[in-house]
Amino acid sequence: MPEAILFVVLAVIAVAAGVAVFRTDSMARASYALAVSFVAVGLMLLQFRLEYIGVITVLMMVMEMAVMAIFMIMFMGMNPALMPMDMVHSKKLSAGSAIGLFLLLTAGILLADWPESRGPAGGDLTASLGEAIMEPKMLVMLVISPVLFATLVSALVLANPRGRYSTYPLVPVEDADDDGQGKGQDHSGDSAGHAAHSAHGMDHGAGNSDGHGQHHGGGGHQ
Amino acid sequence: MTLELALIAAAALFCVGLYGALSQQVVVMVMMGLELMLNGVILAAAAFWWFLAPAPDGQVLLLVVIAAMTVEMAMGFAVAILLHRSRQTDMTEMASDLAG
Amino acid sequence: MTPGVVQQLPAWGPLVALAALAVVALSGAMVNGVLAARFSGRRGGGFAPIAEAARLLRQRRRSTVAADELLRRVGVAGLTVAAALKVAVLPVGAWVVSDLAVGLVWFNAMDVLVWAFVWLAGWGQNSVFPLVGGYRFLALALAYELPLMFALTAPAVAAGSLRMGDIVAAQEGLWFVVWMPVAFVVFLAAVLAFSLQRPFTAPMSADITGGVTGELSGVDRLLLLTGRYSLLSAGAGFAVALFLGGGSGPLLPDWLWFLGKTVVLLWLLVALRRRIPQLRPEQLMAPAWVVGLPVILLQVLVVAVVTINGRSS
Amino acid sequence: MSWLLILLIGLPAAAGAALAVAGAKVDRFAAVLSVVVCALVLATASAASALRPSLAAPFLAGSEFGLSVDALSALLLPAVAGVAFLVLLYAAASGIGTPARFHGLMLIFIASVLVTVTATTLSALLFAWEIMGAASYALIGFHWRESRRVSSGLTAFVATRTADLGLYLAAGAAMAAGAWSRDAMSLASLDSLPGPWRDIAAAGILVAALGKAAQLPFSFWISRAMDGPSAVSALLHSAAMVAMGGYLLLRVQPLLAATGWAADAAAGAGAATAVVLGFIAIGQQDLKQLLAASTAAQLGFVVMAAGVGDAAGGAAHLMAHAATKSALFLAAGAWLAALGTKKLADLRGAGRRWPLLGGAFTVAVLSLAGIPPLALWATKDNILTAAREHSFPLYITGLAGAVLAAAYAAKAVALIWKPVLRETESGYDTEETGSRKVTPWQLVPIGVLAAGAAVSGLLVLGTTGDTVRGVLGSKAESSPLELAMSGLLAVAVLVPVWVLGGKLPPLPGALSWLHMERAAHIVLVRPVLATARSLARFDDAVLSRGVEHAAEKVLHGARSLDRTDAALDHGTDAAAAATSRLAGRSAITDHTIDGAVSSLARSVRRAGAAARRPQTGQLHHYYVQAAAVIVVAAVLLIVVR
Repeated sequence: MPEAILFVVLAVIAVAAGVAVFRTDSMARASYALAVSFVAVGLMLLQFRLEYIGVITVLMMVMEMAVMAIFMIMFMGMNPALMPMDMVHSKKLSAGSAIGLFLLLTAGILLADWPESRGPAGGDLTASLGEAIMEPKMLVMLVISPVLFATLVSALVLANPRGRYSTYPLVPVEDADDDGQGKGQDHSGDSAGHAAHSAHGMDHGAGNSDGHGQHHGGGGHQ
Repeated sequence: MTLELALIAAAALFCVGLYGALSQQVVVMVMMGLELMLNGVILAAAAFWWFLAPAPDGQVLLLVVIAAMTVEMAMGFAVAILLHRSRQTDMTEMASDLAG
Repeated sequence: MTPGVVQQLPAWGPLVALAALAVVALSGAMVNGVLAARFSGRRGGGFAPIAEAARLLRQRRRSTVAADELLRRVGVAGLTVAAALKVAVLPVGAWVVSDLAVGLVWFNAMDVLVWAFVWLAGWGQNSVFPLVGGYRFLALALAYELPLMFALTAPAVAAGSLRMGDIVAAQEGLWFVVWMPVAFVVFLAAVLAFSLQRPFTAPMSADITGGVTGELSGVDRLLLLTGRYSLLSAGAGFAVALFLGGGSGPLLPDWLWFLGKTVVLLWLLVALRRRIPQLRPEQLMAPAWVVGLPVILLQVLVVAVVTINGRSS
Repeated sequence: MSWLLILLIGLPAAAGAALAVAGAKVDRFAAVLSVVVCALVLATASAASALRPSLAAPFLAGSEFGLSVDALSALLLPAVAGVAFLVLLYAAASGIGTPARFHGLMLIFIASVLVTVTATTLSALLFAWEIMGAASYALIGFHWRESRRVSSGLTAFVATRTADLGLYLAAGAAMAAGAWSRDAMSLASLDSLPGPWRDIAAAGILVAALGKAAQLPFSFWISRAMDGPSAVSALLHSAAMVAMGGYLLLRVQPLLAATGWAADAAAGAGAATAVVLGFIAIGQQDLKQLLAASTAAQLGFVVMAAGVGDAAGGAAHLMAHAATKSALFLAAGAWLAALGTKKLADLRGAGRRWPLLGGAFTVAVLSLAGIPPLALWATKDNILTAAREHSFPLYITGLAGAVLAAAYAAKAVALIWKPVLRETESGYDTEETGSRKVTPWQLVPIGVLAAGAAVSGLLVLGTTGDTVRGVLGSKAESSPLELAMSGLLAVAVLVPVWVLGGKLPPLPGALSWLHMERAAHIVLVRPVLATARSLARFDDAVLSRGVEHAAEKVLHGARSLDRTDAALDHGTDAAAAATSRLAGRSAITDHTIDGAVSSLARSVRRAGAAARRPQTGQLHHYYVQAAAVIVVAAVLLIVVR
């Protein structure tokens, strides 16, 4: 019984967090609400004894949302916490089709005649997952791996403005452009070239070794 | 903890995600909707696995779903960045090259 | 007790584990205080962290305009929580709070939570520099996480299990640090990174007026600093369990050996990180991926070959 | 002893990979390193052929990664390693623009060839075969700044790749027949495959081997492959890549024999290539092109040997030809570097200018011509003897090939010793700027190889010949009469051609290799491209445009309906007016008909517009449509079920 209660609570959290993703104005809250939803589902998977999959879901999705939050804020270009926004279209159609589909699915779930279970899961499920992907289901992994590799390459090609021809160290394009346009009178400033930038940064690194390296030394500026 | 309960939770997640994917204008928000839908798929697959056929290799399907999510995220971000760089926009309305 | 088999603690286990974590973390902070005092020519300093904690507890909490209080509190408190959750799967000698079958992945997942919490702490303050600090941590995290994952793979491959108890048991004959030194070093570097210690202090460095700690005061600040030391202690504990043979040692009981090793390693880390200069966030990415990744992959390859040969013969 | 094999293959592979990765940074000592590595490889190969190590590691379910040195590979290994060493020595002596990349690729290539030679399973062979093909592409197109060379590399790669598909077919057949048994893909047990699988495997391997060995109808790629550096040609077309095609057939000779037809096909293809490519060689005006054609022709004898079951003769011919042809290619390369030309006419007198080089070249050419007592004379005759025991027409064809060999060899050497004419100099430096120098270190490898070309006939003659035949299990041995006759025949052809100074009548089509490349383009490449284009057009014109057209048609129809309606309307109006004049109350009827017709027109027009509406280009609209389709499909599935 406590298991069932925990399950219901987690399910409610997962769905509520999912709803919150599209209700909140704050990009950060939206991303992390999604992360919460995933964590709840991950914990539900733990209840199904899918330990590896559950923990891996938590791991991957929190990581993904941490990165997603950056993109959200980068693309929105403002702090929506201060500026409520409503960037939606065809709201009625969407809500209608979502609710309709939900009713349809629920009806199907409740009315369907589910088959009997083939018995409880047994043994070390993590180890058997490992054996499954290395033996009978190896083909699946063999297919996934080139797909992931292709994704890696094509995502980089799409996203990287430099294209393939750039050498290490990677000089940010913006810096190069700024130098090219001779925009910077202030070459000690931020728009200076990479080399000047590094030297500048090194000073910070050296100068800062005492002030905030140890934080019990006093609250400094408070 | 029954199959129906888990499936309804999964359906709810899926439909919330569907609403998001349909209604949001910003590419990244659309992707979040898709993620939520896949979240529902993971839950449903896990529930089927646990309640109907807990064979060890059924877990592989879940790995595949997670891999699909990864691919979706990577390509989505890449396309979003490309869109942003070439058109200074992040709205799906501005990318209607497929209009007939 | 059969060596290597760990038993789960009863219900009061989590409390004991938390207390142990707190004591170990405090010892680390105290050592740091002593070293700091010696560095500036004073004596003592061992109780500086306690004094500082008392000062912060009395201090009034300050907040910025339109701060996202919820996210800030989650982020600030989260670091300690993540450390505690890590410790939950850590076998201390023969005892463990929860011997999860995928303890190692759990550790990794909790480590990723740190990404979220540090960023949330930075974002929640609604101020530029803390946010920059949060971004800097993500930049560091992207760089260190992949090598860390492969460093964790090495002991798991050698033990043939993701369960912490099995990994400790697999070191019965030979500590993993002996034949996976690269993984050990990478792991320690990652420990310093996820507990925001130097050389990875860019998210809270002075050039952005304290970064994620910039607008924190009172209890919030105390929690964040506690979180750093808790994470460092938990990291040291995992280093002992993964590479230094866990609680194995002569004469003394297992748990004492374990705590002893952890504390010594923690002190070493505290002393070590005072001697390293700070890295700028963008300086880490290229070396970590261009040098670190191939090296750790080679390490994993060596471990895999040795393990498979050992198993088949 | 498997460490010997690991060393043999790992050494060049590791050194090659390191050089290729490190790139320009290690240019200074790349050449030295690669020569040293190759010397070590030669030593290891010799040790391996004495100790016969073998190695097997689990690789795929149903097939392990097996390497071993058996009688055949023990013979070939030192030859391959030796030629590779001498060629790299030559390359190091002559220098090349980017040595690290060149030597790195060469070493990787050599490693893959060594794996090919020692492979015992199809999976290991495939692995090496692929790396060999890729490395050959990179080597032929080595000077990648000239797009013609890159496209030559591509031509060679695509042609051999097309043939390589046969190897995959064979692997698939072996896998299917062996049904995951442990040694299903072992090369030695292919002949015991059941029923049709054996024929499929034989056909696949035959195609792959004919492709690599540049036999008909794949021969054209070897002409384009001449765009690679001379050292590359010397290695690829003597001891390594092309030879591997023949070697593979020798290795699976039991399989060919077991099917029956495959052996005959191989023998026929080999004999045909020997003759046709012999004619093509005679027609060439360019030394390297002549050598290329003669390579394919000579490999024809090896393929023929595999077809008639003469493994000893084939292997001996392969080795003798490797020494001969690499000497010739290196000499051609030396002249190209010194004089800047490889046109036969412009090389007039080159032998007088560098007598040692000319002497070595001449020895190798005489071997190529089959002049006693040089190597190819003996080895070729051994194959011809075996062919005669097999079928007489085959023997006659082979003999014709031998006569042609004497002719093209004579043509290659004819002008070398003539005095330089005044206009000869004008042909220099037409292809690259010559240095006018040949260094001693370039001469040494050529001399050694020419010596090899002179003496390797011993592999089929006398007591050594008996030993070789003994270990390889073939019986054919030429009688002294046969040997004498073919020697006389060769001399009889050689002398007049030499004296005539290579003034042979031009052969129609020979210069352009019988347009084989164009034929391949017409038969294969163009149809594929055309199909792709027409599929693309089909997509544009039908699949995508169809929807638009349908919408337009509907609109059009709606408009014409509208017009019809207007006319009808008009008529009705007139009628109604007339009627109302007659009976004043028919206006209601008129209105009803009019309304019905125009509402029909309106709805058709709306339907037409609606047909285009789903194509909004909006992501979320597509999502809705996809979701709707899935729901409908699911409902349909449930209902139908």
